[in-house]
Amino acid sequence: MIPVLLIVIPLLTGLVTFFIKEEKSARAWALFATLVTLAVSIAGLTVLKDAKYLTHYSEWMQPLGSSFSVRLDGMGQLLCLLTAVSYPLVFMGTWSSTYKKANNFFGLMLLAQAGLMGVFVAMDALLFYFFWELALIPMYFLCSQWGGEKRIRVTFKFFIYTFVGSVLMLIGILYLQSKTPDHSFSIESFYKLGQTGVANKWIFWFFFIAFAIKMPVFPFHTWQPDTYEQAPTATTMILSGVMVKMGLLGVIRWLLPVLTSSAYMWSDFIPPLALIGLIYASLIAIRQDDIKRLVAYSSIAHIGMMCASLFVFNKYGMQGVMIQMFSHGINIIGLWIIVEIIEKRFGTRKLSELGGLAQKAPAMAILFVIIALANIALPLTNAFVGEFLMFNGIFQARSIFYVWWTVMAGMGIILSAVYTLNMIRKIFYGESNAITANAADLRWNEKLALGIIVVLIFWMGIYSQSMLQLTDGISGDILEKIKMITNKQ
Amino acid sequence: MNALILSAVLGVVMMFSGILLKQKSAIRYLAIAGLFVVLVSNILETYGTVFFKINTNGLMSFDRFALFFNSIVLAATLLYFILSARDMEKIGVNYAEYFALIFFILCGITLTSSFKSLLILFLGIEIISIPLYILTGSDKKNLKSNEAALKYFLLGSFSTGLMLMGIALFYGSQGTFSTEVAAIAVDKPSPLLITGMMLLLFSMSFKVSAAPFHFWTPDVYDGAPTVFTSFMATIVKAAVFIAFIRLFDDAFGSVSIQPKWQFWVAIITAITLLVGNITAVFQQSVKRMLAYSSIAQAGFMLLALYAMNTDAKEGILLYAAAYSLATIGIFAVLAKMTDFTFDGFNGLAKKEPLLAGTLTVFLLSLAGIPLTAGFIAKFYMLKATLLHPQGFWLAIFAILMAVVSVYYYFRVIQAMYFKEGDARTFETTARFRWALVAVAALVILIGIFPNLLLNWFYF
Amino acid sequence: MPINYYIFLSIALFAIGIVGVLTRRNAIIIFMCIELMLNAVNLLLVAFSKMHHLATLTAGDAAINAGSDGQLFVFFIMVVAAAEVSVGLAIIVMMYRNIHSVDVNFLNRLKH
Amino acid sequence: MGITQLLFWFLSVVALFSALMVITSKNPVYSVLWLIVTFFAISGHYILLNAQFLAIVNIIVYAGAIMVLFLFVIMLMNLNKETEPQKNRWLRFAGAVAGGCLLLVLVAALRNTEIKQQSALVNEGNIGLIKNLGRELFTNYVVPFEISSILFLSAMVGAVVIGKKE
Amino acid sequence: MNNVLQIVYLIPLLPFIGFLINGLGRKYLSKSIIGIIGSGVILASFVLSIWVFMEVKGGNTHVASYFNFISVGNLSIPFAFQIDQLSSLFLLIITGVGFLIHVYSTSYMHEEKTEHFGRYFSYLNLFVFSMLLLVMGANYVIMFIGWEGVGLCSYLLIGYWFKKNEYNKAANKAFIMNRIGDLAFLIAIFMIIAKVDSVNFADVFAVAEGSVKGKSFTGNDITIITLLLFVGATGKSAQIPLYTWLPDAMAGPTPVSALIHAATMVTAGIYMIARSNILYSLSPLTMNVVAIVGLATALLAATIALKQNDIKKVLAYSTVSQLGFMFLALGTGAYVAAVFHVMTHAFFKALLFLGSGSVIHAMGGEQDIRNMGGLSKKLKTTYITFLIGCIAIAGIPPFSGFFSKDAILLSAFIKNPVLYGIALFTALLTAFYMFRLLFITFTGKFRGTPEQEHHLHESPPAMTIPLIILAILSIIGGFVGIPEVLMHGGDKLTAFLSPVIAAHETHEISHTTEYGLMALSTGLVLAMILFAWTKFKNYQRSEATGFGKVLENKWYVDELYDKIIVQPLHKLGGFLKTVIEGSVIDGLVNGVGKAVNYSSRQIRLLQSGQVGSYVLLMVLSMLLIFIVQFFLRK
Repeated sequence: MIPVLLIVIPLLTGLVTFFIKEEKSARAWALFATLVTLAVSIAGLTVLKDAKYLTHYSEWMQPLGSSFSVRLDGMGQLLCLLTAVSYPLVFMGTWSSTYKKANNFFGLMLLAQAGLMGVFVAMDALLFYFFWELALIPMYFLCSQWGGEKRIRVTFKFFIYTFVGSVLMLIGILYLQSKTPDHSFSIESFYKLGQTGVANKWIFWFFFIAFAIKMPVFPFHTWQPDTYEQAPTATTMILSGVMVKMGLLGVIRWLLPVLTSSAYMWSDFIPPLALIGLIYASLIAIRQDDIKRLVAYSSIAHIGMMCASLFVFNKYGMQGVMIQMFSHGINIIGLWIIVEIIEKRFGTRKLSELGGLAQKAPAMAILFVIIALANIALPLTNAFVGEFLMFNGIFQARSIFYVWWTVMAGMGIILSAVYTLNMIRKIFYGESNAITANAADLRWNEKLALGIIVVLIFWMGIYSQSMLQLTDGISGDILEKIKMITNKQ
Repeated sequence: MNALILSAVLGVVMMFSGILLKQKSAIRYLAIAGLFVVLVSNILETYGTVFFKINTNGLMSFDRFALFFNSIVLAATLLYFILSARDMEKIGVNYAEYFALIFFILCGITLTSSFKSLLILFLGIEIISIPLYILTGSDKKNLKSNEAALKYFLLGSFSTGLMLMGIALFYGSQGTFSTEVAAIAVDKPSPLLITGMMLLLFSMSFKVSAAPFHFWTPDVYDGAPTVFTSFMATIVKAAVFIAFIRLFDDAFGSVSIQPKWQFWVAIITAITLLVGNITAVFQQSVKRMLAYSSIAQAGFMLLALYAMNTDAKEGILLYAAAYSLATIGIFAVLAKMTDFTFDGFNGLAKKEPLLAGTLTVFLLSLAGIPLTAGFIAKFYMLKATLLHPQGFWLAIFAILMAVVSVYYYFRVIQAMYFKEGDARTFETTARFRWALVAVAALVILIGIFPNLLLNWFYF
Repeated sequence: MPINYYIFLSIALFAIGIVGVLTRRNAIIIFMCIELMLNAVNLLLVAFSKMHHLATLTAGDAAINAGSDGQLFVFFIMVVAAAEVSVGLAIIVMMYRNIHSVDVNFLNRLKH
Repeated sequence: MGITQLLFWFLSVVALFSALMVITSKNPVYSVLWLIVTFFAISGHYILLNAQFLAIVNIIVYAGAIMVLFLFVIMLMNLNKETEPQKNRWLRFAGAVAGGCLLLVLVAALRNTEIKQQSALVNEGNIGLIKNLGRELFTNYVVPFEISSILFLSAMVGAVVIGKKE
Repeated sequence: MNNVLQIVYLIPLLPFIGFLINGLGRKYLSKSIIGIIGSGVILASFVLSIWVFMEVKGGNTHVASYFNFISVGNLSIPFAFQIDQLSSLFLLIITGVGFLIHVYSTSYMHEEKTEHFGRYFSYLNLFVFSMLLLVMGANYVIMFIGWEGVGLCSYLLIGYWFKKNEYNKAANKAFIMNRIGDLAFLIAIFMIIAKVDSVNFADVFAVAEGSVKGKSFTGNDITIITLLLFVGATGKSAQIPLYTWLPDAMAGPTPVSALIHAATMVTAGIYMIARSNILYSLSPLTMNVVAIVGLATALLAATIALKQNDIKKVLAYSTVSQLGFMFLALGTGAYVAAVFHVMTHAFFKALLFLGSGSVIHAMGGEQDIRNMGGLSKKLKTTYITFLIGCIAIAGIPPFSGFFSKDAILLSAFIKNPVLYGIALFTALLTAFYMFRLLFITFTGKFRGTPEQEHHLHESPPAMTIPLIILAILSIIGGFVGIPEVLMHGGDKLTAFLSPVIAAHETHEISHTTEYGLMALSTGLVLAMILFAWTKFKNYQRSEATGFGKVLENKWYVDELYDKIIVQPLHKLGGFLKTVIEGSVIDGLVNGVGKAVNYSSRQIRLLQSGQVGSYVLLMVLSMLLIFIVQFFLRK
């Protein structure tokens, strides 16, 4: 019931939104809808956490061997909560930015939310694929309609890029389905699949590339900075805060337990790739002058860390990724909100043109510094827990190269400090200049959104158990399966 | 049999309606009503009510497959009439005759969907082709139309020659025109038979516009009046496909001979997908782009021929339905456009949001985006191909080409929504708009609940 | 008569027809060459029908009409050919009315 | 070498030669005439194969009706040697080579089929007689026969649509 | 409330509350209230610390565990505080000295705008809070939290005047260099986790002592762990190679420098190693490394300090050098001596910094000693206290510095006379540059501008009283650790810390040698002071030349780092951004699209529009297929 609601509410409200011509009311309606969704998802965490509320199965496309089966496991809970939380934050944070044809904008945003929710709860491969695309299509329209001046080309590249990945995944799904004994797409029968077969070794890549493009992991990332730069910031927030988690979830739920032995086979190869990406992205971020691109590359770096620690197959890495998925989502949305404010107020995103904001807008400065420092995993902030666990996981990896991986990850952490501090310095410190001379401080809605984010940051940073316990079971099961299979070999 | 005879009769009726009825609308309603009757009669036949008990001596068999296909085609034609019949008035004075010809074509389609003898196949193909030559050339003042007609005629009759030679050789080795598998369960097929089979393969490939026999398609589709292009590209093509599959399933389905043609079908499929998709990328006219895209779609349908299993047969019906719906819709909109180039669509979304919206749905369906009928169709094709032991790489190639197709379909969407411009259209009636919305809804409905169709199919 | 002779003869005629289609530019001639191809097929069909007739007779089967279907097929081909000719020539004439030529090389408005 | 063989070889040579003349002769009118000769030769073959009905029909329909129609059209457009367009010789050469190769390939492919020792029954066997064909046509093949009427109808309508002045 | 140890969490909590109040209320509170709150909370926790100290002295230590900070699988990291001799001692130092510095700041920062004043005090409180976390943490992770926390606070305080870009750069430098150290610390923690599945001090040391079944360290593990921890320490405590941030940290307000240098941050490394002395004692290699690095740092810093002209820079380098001494002590196994020196150093270095602050305050922000001179007349109290500080740091009995430094020298001597020699030499340099500073600043005639001259004035009591208190402390502070030879049962400190710091075996040396060493060092130091007096009693400005210049430019170490690390990375980043990202990867991606477009344009041409060519192509492909079919396949 809960998962169905999580999908249906945004879907229907989104469709309704298209017909609300008046901008104010459309925006209000959208915010209201997201708040309802949030309430539902919280209910699923608290009062209605009984299994019978969290699962739903109904017949659908039997001839194809597919069914509408959705379930909220720990990871699903976590990510649905992230989605549900981030949407109101985004709407609040960008409350003051106006769009032409606002109703379409918010409608598409809500449709995308429905898609995301679906991806996070789908327990049927085909259903998963459907929602995967359903989340993508609205993003395409959002970015190419309301984006920057280069939007059409950039968005199209993004779309094609992601589409290539997803069709490859479709082939993979079909192949596996044809191998399942009962020719079904249900996750159970996928989990029952035999691990032998040379093809699996390659099918693995069909899935991984799809997910890697989504995350994105070096070297499949080139769509991402352009898209983040060109897309309307509200969309960028969802893209970077929530959408990238689709890839991670895909790996955790649809790749590791299904093609375990292949994943194990490649597990010496993918972490270095991801970690190279981490350092690569960080170095580029250091040289960025455009805030949006800088944040984009920092996001690539963080994702690289997560992706790497997915393939170390120990609980530290897995749990670290779980909690980091949430933390990264919250933090980066916070960063984007402020970036959006800066761009709107001063009409520039160039670090070189900004400076000295701290005098004029202390509140903004403080909140930004907190969020940015959380983003580089300072203790007692949410990201610290995640990075600590992931880093630990990488260090404890079974591979013989674990020392090198650790060193690379470490370099990444230092570099992240470098570019983040530089960004803070160039935006907020120093003498204020012509552009920033008469800067106004945050508005109440922005303060509210950022305040909530900061509270979340510290809450998770100090009492991380609340999240870790949520995903403890699921990551335990997955690792159990992996261990079982890899030990057999 | 119902559909065959009734459509023939209706053809004659329409012929004379031109003389009897003066207003065009009357003719149109007559045609639509008649077609509806045909459709109903065919559905009745599906459930066992045959009006005309005629012994065809095994030349034809109206089996479930055939009847379902007929229903789909007739339904598609009905939608086609509702959407585009009005546009035929623009072409020429012989309004009634066009309907007559279309009914004759339907009559031929019922033959190609149910033949058991090469003779019927031949007649069917010809009954389809000859009226098409005429419809292609029906815009007599328009040189493009003439040119298209002549090209189509010459190349078409050339391929007919090939087909006849194939049939002759087949007859020589088999001593019969019947396409019963039992007839040729030979362990060692003779060169005579192989040659005949190859010639049949070529001529059928020509008819379904599969590379390298596709050259007529772009020119003809481009030159023909848009309404008739729509008909040609959807219903007729689907019909020929069914004939293609029936032929090679019945006549050449035996294990001893299947590998010989499957190899070539695989290659032809690959080339078709490549040529169709790649060439469409650079087109400037949407109409011509659609012609190439129809080649590309044919490539996808050929996958069914390659796989040739239950999924494939269900899939081809689904594909025929999905593809026809979307393409009819697109051409219906296209016929309302004054300018067929991509730039002609700039900013259509602002002026005609409804047209743009429905057009988007159709394009998404053709591109095979999930939750549209097109996705389910492509999905079936890929599924069938993957079930084939060697199908893996062909499937991957197909899917990558599908990505390319996204490129040119989305060019239209971009033009409509994201480019500034003033797209001009002819005025559209409310009925037309509602019909368009209905078709779009149907496309999405099939996409979300394919069971509506699939539950019928069981072979 | 050995059947091979007939096969080769009609294939030869068929090939000649194809060559004609390839080498001429006059639409009418091309069309005639296609007719030639059809006739080659007819000849082959008749020969085959007689061959099968002979085969059944030698097999001792009294089926008197064995192989007649081939000749009927020829009959149908002629029917179709006649129809095609009527339409084809109509189209060619229409073309001629518009561009005053039957040269297929003038058909080059539609390309690429 | 009986009379049958002689006739066979003679007719074959005539057919091939006249066919070649069809595609080589510059003047379209000659082509038509040569084609008629070819048809006559083929009709001869029919007679040789004792397919009298087809022989007659061939002469009446093809040589009689169709070719006259052709001739009529050509005369109408008054096409002649001068107006006859010529492909440039390389294309012609390419076409000829392609066709020739096709011929060679097919011959090579069909050189030894399993039925090559079989032979066609010449100047006897009466399936080719009108009596038999007629019975066949109106019993077993009545459906296609009726269907072909639809074909004719559509051709007729078509001719009207195309030909009628507006 | 029967036992203060039950409410030990208040000690860090109070400063944190102060931080929140000052941070959030900085716009609304008045300066005086801010000052009172800021200092008050520290005072409160100081009182508590004394209370706690008493309890601990009474012999009952305590580990208070509150909730699970992180727990994954079989690793669970509690959020726990550990109160024992070592931590309680540090609590005293931190809160005590910290309190004085707060009081001092109330008047030193008085010109600041209110909200910045509030910001300043909130930072200070946060600083103390993190330092308290660091020393109270019952496991390495909690310690790490404080560890990074002080790094953050130093970043914030150094960049306090955020309008000056070089200050912000210095702040970044401090943070990043600390991060490098922290990284090593982190990896050490991971290694411990890998071996012990726990990060609690108790468990780790238990395993190290081999008193736990199934779990044990190999010699290598210990060495690697300890080395990594030491790298962490070099970051925080400004040792080679990560020391260059500390002098730049002078950018912050002077009291902050005092806080960083004397009471808090830099002593973290010492504390951490002293805390894990059990591990270190097991790895001789590491010990040697620590000793050598420490000594080298001490010497290097001392040499640099000789030629510095910024009053705070001199003090900064002296700090680095003194820290070097402490590490030498640690390296030679004299943990107690190190802790002892931390304590005494806290007193006199705080004194010196605050003194210099008073001077700068008087000079109206002037920091270059070449523009000072003869201040002794105007700034009596400052002069005297500063003098006391110099004597203390120079190590003249019976001032506190003497005892602690003597203990270090002694342990160095026991370890290896060469070490002792160098250490002694460094000590002499210390005496020299400190008194150079003293004389140039306070003696001779004034070299500044006239208006500076008449602006000169003694600082208000809020500044002088802390000076006086600290002066007294640096005089008497040494007596808690008088060596046995001078007073029987003197060395209270060793006895006190014995539960935490296992007494390492010292092969006793004869009292005569001990006396001899003391006498020697004292004598030489006095000589040095005289030399400095003759050299600088009336100083004329002069440009440094030759080797002097090298020293003045700090051996060009910063430039070196810039060349071999910063620049290459920067260039690499640029290369990746432009070439790899722009051309290679993205070029590849776009290349696919271009290729499709191009082939589209080419294939299109097949569609020539000529019927003839269509037929030809069809026939040719048929021909091809037939040939392949009949003559090539199967």
